[in-house]
Amino acid sequence: MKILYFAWVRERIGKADEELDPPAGVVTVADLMRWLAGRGEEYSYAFDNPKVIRAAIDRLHVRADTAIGSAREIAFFPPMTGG
Amino acid sequence: MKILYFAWVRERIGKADEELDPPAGVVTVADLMRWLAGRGEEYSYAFDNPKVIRAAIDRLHVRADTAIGSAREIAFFPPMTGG
Amino acid sequence: MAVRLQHEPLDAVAEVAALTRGRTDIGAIVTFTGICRGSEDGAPITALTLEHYPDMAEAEIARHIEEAERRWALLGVTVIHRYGRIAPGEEIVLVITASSHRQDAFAAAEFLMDYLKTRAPFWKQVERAGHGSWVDAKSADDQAADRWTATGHDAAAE
Amino acid sequence: MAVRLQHEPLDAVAEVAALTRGRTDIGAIVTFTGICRGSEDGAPITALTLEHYPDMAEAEIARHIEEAERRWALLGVTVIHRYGRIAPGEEIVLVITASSHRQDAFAAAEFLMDYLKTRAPFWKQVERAGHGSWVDAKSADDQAADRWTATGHDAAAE
Repeated sequence: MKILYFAWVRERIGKADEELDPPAGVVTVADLMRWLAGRGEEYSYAFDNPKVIRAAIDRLHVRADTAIGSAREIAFFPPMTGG
Repeated sequence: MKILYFAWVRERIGKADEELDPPAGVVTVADLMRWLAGRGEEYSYAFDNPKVIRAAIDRLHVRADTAIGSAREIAFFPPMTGG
Repeated sequence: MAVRLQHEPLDAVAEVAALTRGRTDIGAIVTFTGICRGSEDGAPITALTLEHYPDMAEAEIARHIEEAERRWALLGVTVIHRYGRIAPGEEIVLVITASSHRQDAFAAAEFLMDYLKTRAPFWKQVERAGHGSWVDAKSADDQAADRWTATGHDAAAE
Repeated sequence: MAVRLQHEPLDAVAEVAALTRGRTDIGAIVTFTGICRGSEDGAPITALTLEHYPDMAEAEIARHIEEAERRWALLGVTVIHRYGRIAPGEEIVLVITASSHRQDAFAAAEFLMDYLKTRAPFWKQVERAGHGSWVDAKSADDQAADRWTATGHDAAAE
């Protein structure tokens, strides 16, 4: 599964994307954030306050309680500030 | 006093403006319309339905019950269709 | 603030450039362009001819811009209204509003257009196969303009 | 409908011309241009750098244009969003909406801007004297976007 990071999430983790294979217990987007936060200091810093992190599965906005299912691409980022 | 006519009011009366001196009994804009309507067939046609005619005194929109006072320029026209 | 009544075609680019030149406080620009359509009430037209009351129109539009400037935080407003004969596809009116934040520019542009439609002394005559007829005022335009007055009545005439 | 993400400066004139060329059914065109201001939260800035999620942004904007086309009678929509480093005074985003009557064009342009501000995957970084900080999302933008959903919640994420 490809994981992408944008803006300060990307800066804190120190990379823009990576290929990861989360364990079976990771069912929802929130589970994935918790699992990522345990992968090291830079990840726990990035996912320090998971409430403010937004997520997209296969390029569609999703809520934290959404099941990951067979997602190919999951992105994490701060609230958008375009326009 | 200068009286101006626009759009179909102008077309019905057959002139764009004229100098007139209404008698003392003509106090309001509505009075002036009634007086004008009595000036001939073209005027009675123009002021046939005074409810739809709008007026301006010295280039400001006014209601039919407004007193003419010392107006120098009074205009009559249909509802505006600009923009 | 700039108000112009002219027969000549509009140059929106030049007008926006004039409003923004050398400024870095403007964050939002809304432009509204009204265009002569090729049909009116479902039937094709040859042209529109706009009659206006020159001395009143300019002052009336300027007053409405001042009202918009009181209501919203604007950094610039330009209104240009054409008169005379205008062919389908040609521009009739241009409203430009500039502000720091988008809501002010949007609200002011809508307010000005609603007022131009119902209060500015312009009258459209439709030309069809050589003969003319006057465009009726639309009650939908009056209702749109009424949004901006507290009572729903036409405050400017009272 | 046209959606483009680009670093290059915007050409509003060419975009409006592309939308209207050869048509006489368009009566109203609204353009919104978002411009990089010279200060953010009261302090001067050197530049903005816009990061984006390319594959998602284009599809996301296209979906919102389709939503606007369902809600209002539109005859054309163009959205262009820039990314990369943008200096004060330069344009960031351009939205053009065309319709027969002005209300549709105004409403659709406001709707699209509210959505671009809150849902399109773009992030602004402010550059001040060489160091960068990310712009915080504004709750006023969320509230503006919420106007368009019946429940006041973010329907698109549910």
